[in-house]
Amino acid sequence: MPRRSRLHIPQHHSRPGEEPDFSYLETSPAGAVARPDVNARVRDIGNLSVDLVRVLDDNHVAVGQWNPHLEVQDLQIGLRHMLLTRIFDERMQRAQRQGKTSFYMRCLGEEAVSVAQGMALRPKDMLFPAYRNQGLYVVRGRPLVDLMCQLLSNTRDMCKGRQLPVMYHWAEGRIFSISGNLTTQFPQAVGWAMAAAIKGEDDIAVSWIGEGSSAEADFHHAMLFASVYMAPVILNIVNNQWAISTFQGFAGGEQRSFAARGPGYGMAGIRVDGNDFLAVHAVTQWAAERARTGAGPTLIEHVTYRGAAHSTSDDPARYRPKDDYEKWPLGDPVSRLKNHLIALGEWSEVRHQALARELEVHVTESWKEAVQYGTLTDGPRLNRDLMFQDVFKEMPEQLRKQREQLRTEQGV
Amino acid sequence: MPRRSRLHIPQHHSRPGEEPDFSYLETSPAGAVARPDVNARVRDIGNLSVDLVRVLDDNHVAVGQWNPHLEVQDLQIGLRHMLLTRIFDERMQRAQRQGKTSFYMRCLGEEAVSVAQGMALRPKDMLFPAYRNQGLYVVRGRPLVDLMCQLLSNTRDMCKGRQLPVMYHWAEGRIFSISGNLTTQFPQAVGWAMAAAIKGEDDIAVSWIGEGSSAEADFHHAMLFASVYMAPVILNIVNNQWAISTFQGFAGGEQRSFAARGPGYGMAGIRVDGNDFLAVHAVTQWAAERARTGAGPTLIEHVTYRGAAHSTSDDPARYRPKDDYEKWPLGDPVSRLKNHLIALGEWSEVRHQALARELEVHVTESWKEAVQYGTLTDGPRLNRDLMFQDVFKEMPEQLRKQREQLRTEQGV
Amino acid sequence: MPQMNMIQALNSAMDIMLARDPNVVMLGEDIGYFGGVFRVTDGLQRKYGEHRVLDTPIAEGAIVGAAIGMGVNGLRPVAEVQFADYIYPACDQIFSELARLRYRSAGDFWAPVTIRTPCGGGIRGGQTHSQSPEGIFTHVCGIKVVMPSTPYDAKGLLIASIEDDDPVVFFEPKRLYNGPFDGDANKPAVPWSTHPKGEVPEGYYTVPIGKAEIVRKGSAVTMVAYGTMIYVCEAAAKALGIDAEIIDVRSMVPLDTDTICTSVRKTGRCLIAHEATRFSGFGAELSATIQEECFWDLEAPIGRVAGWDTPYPHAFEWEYFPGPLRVAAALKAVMEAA
Amino acid sequence: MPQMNMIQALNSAMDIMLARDPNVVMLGEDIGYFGGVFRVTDGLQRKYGEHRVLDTPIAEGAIVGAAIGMGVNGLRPVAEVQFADYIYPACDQIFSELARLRYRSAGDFWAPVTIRTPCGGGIRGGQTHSQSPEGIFTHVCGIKVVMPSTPYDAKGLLIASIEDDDPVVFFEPKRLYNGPFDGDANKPAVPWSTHPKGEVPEGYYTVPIGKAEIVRKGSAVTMVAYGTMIYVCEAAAKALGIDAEIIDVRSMVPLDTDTICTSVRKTGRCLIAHEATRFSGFGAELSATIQEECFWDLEAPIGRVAGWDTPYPHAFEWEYFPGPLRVAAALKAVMEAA
Ligand SMILES: Cc1ncc(C[n+]2csc(CCOP(=O)(O)OP(=O)(O)O)c2C)c(N)n1
Ligand SMILES: Cc1ncc(C[n+]2csc(CCOP(=O)(O)OP(=O)(O)O)c2C)c(N)n1
Ligand SMILES: [Mg+2]
Ligand SMILES: [Mg+2]
Repeated sequence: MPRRSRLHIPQHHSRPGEEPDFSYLETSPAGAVARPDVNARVRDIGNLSVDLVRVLDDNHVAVGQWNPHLEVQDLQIGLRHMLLTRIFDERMQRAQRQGKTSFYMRCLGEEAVSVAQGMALRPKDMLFPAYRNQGLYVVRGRPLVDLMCQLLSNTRDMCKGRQLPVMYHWAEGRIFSISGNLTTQFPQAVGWAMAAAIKGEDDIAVSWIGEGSSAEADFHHAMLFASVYMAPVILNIVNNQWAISTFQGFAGGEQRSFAARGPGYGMAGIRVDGNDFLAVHAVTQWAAERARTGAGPTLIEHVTYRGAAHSTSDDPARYRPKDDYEKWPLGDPVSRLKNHLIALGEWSEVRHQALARELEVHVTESWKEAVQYGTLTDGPRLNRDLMFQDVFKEMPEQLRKQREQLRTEQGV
Repeated sequence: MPRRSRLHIPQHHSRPGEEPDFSYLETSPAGAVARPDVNARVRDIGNLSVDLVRVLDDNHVAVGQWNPHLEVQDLQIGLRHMLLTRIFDERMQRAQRQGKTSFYMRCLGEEAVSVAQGMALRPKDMLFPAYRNQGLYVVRGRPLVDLMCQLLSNTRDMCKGRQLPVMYHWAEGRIFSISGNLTTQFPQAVGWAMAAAIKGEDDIAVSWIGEGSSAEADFHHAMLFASVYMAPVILNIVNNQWAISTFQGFAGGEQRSFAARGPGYGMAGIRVDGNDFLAVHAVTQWAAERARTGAGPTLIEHVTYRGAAHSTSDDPARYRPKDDYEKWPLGDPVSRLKNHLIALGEWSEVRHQALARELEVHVTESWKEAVQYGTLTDGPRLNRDLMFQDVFKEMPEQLRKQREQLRTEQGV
Repeated sequence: MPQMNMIQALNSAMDIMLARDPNVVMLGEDIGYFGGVFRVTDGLQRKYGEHRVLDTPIAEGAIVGAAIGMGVNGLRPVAEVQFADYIYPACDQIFSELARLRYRSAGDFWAPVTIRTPCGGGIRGGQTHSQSPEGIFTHVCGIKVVMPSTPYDAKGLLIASIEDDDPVVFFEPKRLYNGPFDGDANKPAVPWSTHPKGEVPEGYYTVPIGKAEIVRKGSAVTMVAYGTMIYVCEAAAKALGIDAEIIDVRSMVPLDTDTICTSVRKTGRCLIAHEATRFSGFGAELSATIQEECFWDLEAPIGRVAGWDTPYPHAFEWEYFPGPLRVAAALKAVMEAA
Repeated sequence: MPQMNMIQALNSAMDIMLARDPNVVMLGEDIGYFGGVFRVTDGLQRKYGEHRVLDTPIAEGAIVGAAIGMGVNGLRPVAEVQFADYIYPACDQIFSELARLRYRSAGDFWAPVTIRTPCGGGIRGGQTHSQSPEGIFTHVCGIKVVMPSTPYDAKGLLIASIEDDDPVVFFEPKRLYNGPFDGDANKPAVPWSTHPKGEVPEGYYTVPIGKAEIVRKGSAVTMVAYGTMIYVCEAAAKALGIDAEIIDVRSMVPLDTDTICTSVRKTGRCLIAHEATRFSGFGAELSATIQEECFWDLEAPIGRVAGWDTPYPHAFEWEYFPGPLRVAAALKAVMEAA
C-alpha cells in the first residue's frame, strides 16, 4: 500500500524455507546468575528477570549457586517422568490421527517445565495448569488410563464427556480443571492462594500459561492481586516462543522479557532455561519457599520451545521452518538430563533404551485398557442423561423436562 | 476472627483522627534526575520509573536537566489556566450544592497535570481524558459556557442530555468523549495512535487514568498493544493517592511505583512530581518527542494528591484525616508555580489577586449565560425526541415507534 | 419486628452469614473500611476484620476471578460489583468460568460465589449508573439470577444465595434501597417503614431461590415484574382501578413458571414489565414461556412494557423510566385488546 | 458465476474492501501471516501488507478497544475474534463503548467497527468452540447483529457491515464454512457447489442489513431461523412433508419484523429455531414480537426449538445439537396443536 506506515510490526526471525535464526535469544552462561535469599526485596533482584538462570553447562555438569543438588534417584525419576510424558504424547497423537479421539496437544520440548516443577512442589500445593502441562499428571501419579479415558470421552471419562480432549482435572490430586479459555485460571490460582492465606494454611497455588496467553486481561488481574495481597502463589509463563502461528514478539517479548513484568508489578520475576531440569527445579523451590514463608509471589518465565505443532488441528509448516526445533539453542530437556546423568555415571544409553521400551509397553497396555471403556466413535458410550447434570448442583425442572424431551426424541 | 490469616492487606498510612503520615512517599531532590536522550533504550532508563523527576526546588527555582526553560509568558498562561480551572471547579461544586446540577468532580491539587501536559502537546494531538482532566478543556480554549451547559444537561449541552455532568467531549478540539466506565479510553487511545502510525501521520494520542483505574484490564491492554506496535502514544497514570476510599496501595502502589509498569512491558516509564508544572511539562515534551519520532510509547506516573472529595457524592472524612491535603509533601501546584514566577520577578501577590478576581468574574458571567439555556430542574429543556437519536446513525423503525409511544404517553 | 430499609436488610444478611460461617468472605471496591458507596457493607470490616471483608483493586474481572479461586479453596465469597453497569469486565470469568466450572469438571470443582450488584435507574446516574443487565445473565446456563423488591426478600434471598452451592448473581434495585418507589418522582419519598415487608427479622431466615411471589391477588390480568417495577405496576393498576394479580418474579433463574402460568391461565391476560431495554430483555423470555404454556387461555396478546431501546439518558431520566403512565397505557392496551 | 464456499466468499468480501478503501484494516489473532485458523483471511496480508492486516496479541478486549480507537481515527477496522466463545473478554469494550459511543457523544464520535467471529457447533469443538452467544448481543442497543447462512449472503452482508457506520457483530456459522449442513452428521458432507447461493459474484455487491429472506415459500407454517438451522428446518419440513415457509432472519438487529410477521399472519403457525441455549435466547425475542404482532392470527402456540440449557458437551454433540429429529418433533407439535 502506498502509505508510509510508521507502525512497528514485530518481525519473525525466520519463515518457512529460511534458516532458523535464534540470534534474538539472550542467554547467560550456566552458573552465571547468583541465587539471592528467598526473602530478597524485589527491587534488589531485578537482574533475575533479565538474565537466564541455568545450571547444566555444555559439558552436562551442574554448576553455580542455583544447582539444587538433587539426589541421583530424583534425577532418574525426573528423567522417567519426562520420557513417559513424551511417549504418551506420541502415542496419543497417533490415536488422534487414527480417528480415535477428536483432538490432541503435545508438549514436546517442554517436558522439563511440568515435571521439574511438579517434583519441586508439595503434594498439597494446588495446581492450575494450562493445556500443555500433562507432565503434572505424570508426576502426581494419575494412571495414564484415566487420562486416556478423558481423551476418548468414554464411559470412564473424568469429565463425563463434557470436555475437549486434554482438558483434564483431578480433585484429589489437586489439579484444577482446564478451561478452553486462555488465562482464566491465572487469577483463580491467585484467589485460591489468597484463600489459603486467609485460612492461615501453608499450601501454595501454582499456575501456568503460555507466553501468548499472557496478553489476556487475566494475566494482569493475576499479577495485580498477587502483588497487592502478596498471595502465596507461583505464576508461570511458559515461553515456548509460539502462540499458534504468532511468535513471542506479538505477546510483547520483543521489547523485554516476560519475567520483567514481575518487577513491574512489584513482584519477583525469574527468567529460567526451561529446558534445564535442574534450573527449573531450583527456581521453583526458591519461589515456593518465598511464597510459603509469606515473602510474596513470583513470576517465572520458562524459556523453552514448542517442538511440535500447536495441536492436531495445526500445521506449523505454514509459518515456521521445518527444522527449527533441532536448531533451538537450549537443546532438548530429555537429552540434557539424560546426558547429565550419564556424565554423573548414573545412566547409560542402554538403560535409556530399556526405559523407553518399558514405558512404551506401559502406554500401550494402558491404551488397550482405556479403549475397552469406549472411544469417541465406538461404544460403550456414556449415558446421554449425563448431559443435563452438573449445570446446577440440583437439576432444575426445566432441565429435567429437556432430558425427557431428548429421551423421547431418541426413542429411548 | 480466630484464624491466623497470612494474607497481606495494604495499610493506609493515616485514618480519620490521626496525623497525616506521608513517610511512605519516596522522592528525589529537584534537579537530581538526569534527562536521557528521547531515543534512549528502555533498559537504560529504568531509573526514571523509580526516581521522581522534579524541577522546582524549595526556593522556587527551576533546576536540573529537566528544566524546560519555558518563556515567562507561557508560565503566566499556565498559572492562569490552573487558576481558572480551580475557580471553575469551586463554582461548579457550589452549583451542585445548590441543586443546579446532579453531580460534580473537582481536580483540586491536580491542576498541573492537565494544564502543563495540555500545553506541552500540539493542538492536533488527540486527547483521551479521564473525568478529572478539565484543565485540558481550559488549555484548548473551550468556552466555559459550553462546559457548564454540559453540566446542566441543558439545551446547549454538547452531549444532548445523555451524559452525567463532567463527561464532556469536543471533536474539533480533539478531546475524546469520557465514558463512565474506568480505563476504557486507554486502549482506545492506543488504537487511535496505531491508526495515526498506519496512516503515516505524526499526531500522537495521549490518555489519562487514575492510579485506581490502572487495576482494570484495559490498562494491561493498552500497555501491551502500545509496546508491541510501539504506538505513538503517551499513557498517563495520575496517582493522586486515592480511588474513592482506597489509597494507592490497593492499586499496587505499595510494592512498586506505577511508572515501573512501563519497563515491565518494555516501555519507557517516568515518575514525575505531578504538582511541579515545569517537571510535568518537561517529561511530557520528552515523551511526545519520543512518540512522534517513532521511538515508542511512554508511561508517565504523576505523583500528586486528590485535594478534594472524590465527587460531590463522596465524604472523605470517613476514610482520611481532614487536613491531609495541607500536609502533602509535594505542595500545591498553583502556589508552586506562582512562587516560581514571583521568584523570577514576573509575578506578585497583587497581580495574583487581580487575576483571581478577573477569573471569578469570567466564571460568574459564563454561569449566568449558561443557566439561560436551562438547568436540570428549570427550562428550557432539550427536546425529548433526542433521546432516540444517535443510538444508530439512522433511526431504526423500532426506535421510531418508541419515540411515537413516548409522545403519546406524554400527551404531546 | 425491627424495621429495616433494604440497605440494612442486606447488611444484616451479610452480618449473619459472616458470623455463622467462617468461610464466608466479602470482597469488592470500597466495601471494607468505607463500607461501600451505598453503605451496604457498613461496619462489617470493623466487626469481622480486614481478612474477611476485603477492599480490592478496581478490577471487576479480577474480583470475580479471585472469588472463583477462593470458592474452589473452600471459602464462600460474596463479591460486590459497585454498579451493575461495571459488571461487563467480569463477563468472561462469569460466563466461561463461574457458570461452567461444575459442569466441565463433572461436579468435582465448583465455586459458591455470590455476586451482588446494584442495578436500575431513578437516581440521576446517567447511562453508566442506571443499567439493568439482568437479561444477559439469564441466558447463561449455570448461574442463578435473582432480584428482590423488598427488605424482607432482600435479606432472605441474600442469605439463601450465600448458602447456595451454585453461583448467584444478585441484583439490588438501588432505587429501592431507601423505600418503595412507584415511578412518580414528584411524589415525596416513601420510607420502608410504611411497607409490611419493611419488617425484617433480626436473625437468620431464608427466602428460597426459585419461587415467585404473588404480591397482589387479582382476577382481571396478571402483571409480571420484579424490582422497582413491582411498585410501578401496583400504582398503574390502582390508577386504572383494575383488579390485577401482580407477581414478583424474584428469581429469574430458576424461573417459577408454575406460579406465573397458573395466574395467567386464571386471568387470561398478561402484562410484563421491566426497566431494562425491551429488545431481547428478560421480558422476552417471560412472554415466550407464558405464550407457550398458556396460549389457549390467553384472551389478548401478552404485553411488554420496558425501558426504551436506548441508553439511559441523564436529562431524560423520567421520560426513559417505564413509569406509571407508560405501564398504565400498556395495561389498558392489554385489557382492551379483543 | 464463480462457485465459492463461505470461507472464500468472506475472504473475497474482505479482499474487495481492502482494495476499495484504504481505511479498511483487519486485525486479530493469527489472521495475518497464517491467514486465520479457518483460513478466512488467507492471502490478505500477503496482498495488502502487514500494516493493513495485523496479527495481534491474544487479547480480545484489547483487539476491540484498539479497533474502536482506530475507528475514531478514520479507519474502518474489521476485527476477528477467533471463536465466538472467546468474545467475552471484549464484552465491556463492546457493550459500554462500541455500542454507546455515538450516543453518548451526541453523534460527534463513532467507530465503524465490524467484529467477525465464527460461532455454532457441529465441529467436535466441545464447550468452548461451539457456542452461539448472539442473543446476548441483541440485547445491547447500539450494535447491529447479523449472521449469514450462505456464501452469497456472507459476502454481501460482510461488505455491507464493513461499509456500515454503525458497529456490527458478524457471526459466521462455522459448520457452514464448507457446505450447507442439515444436522444429520451421518450423511456425507455436501459442498456449496450444490447450492444456488454457492454462486457468488467476483466483484462488489451488498446484501442489506436489516432484511430477512424467505428461503422457501410455503403456506402451512412459518419457520424462523438463521445460520445452520436454516438447513435443519428445510430437512425437517421435507421429512414431514409440510409446506413450510422458511425465513432466514439474517439480521437480528435491526430485525425485519415485517417479513416475519407478514408470513406468520398468513400461515397462522410458527416455529422458531436456533442452536443457542433456549432460555432467554434470541428465540424468546422472536417469539415475543411475533406473538405481540400476530396474536389474532395464531392458530397454535409459537414453538421454540433450540440447544439445551447446558454447555455444549463434547461427547454428546449430536444429542445436543437441535437436529432434524428435534426440529421435526417441534414442528409436528406446532402443526398438531389445536
Ligand atoms: C480467550 C481465548 N482466545 C483465543 C483462544 C484460541 N487459542 C487457543 S491456544 C492459542 C495460542 C496460545 O498460545 P500460548 O499461550 O503461547 O500457549 P502454547 O500453545 O504455546 O502453549 C489460541 C490463540 C482461546 N483458547 N481462548
Ligand atoms: C469499571 C468501573 N468500575 C468502577 C467504577 C466506580 N468508580 C468510579 S471512580 C472510581 C475510583 C477511581 O479512582 P482513580 O482511578 O484513582 O481516579 P481518581 O478518582 O482518583 O481521579 C471508582 C471505583 C467505574 N466508574 N467503572
Ligand atoms: Mg506459546
Ligand atoms: Mg486516584
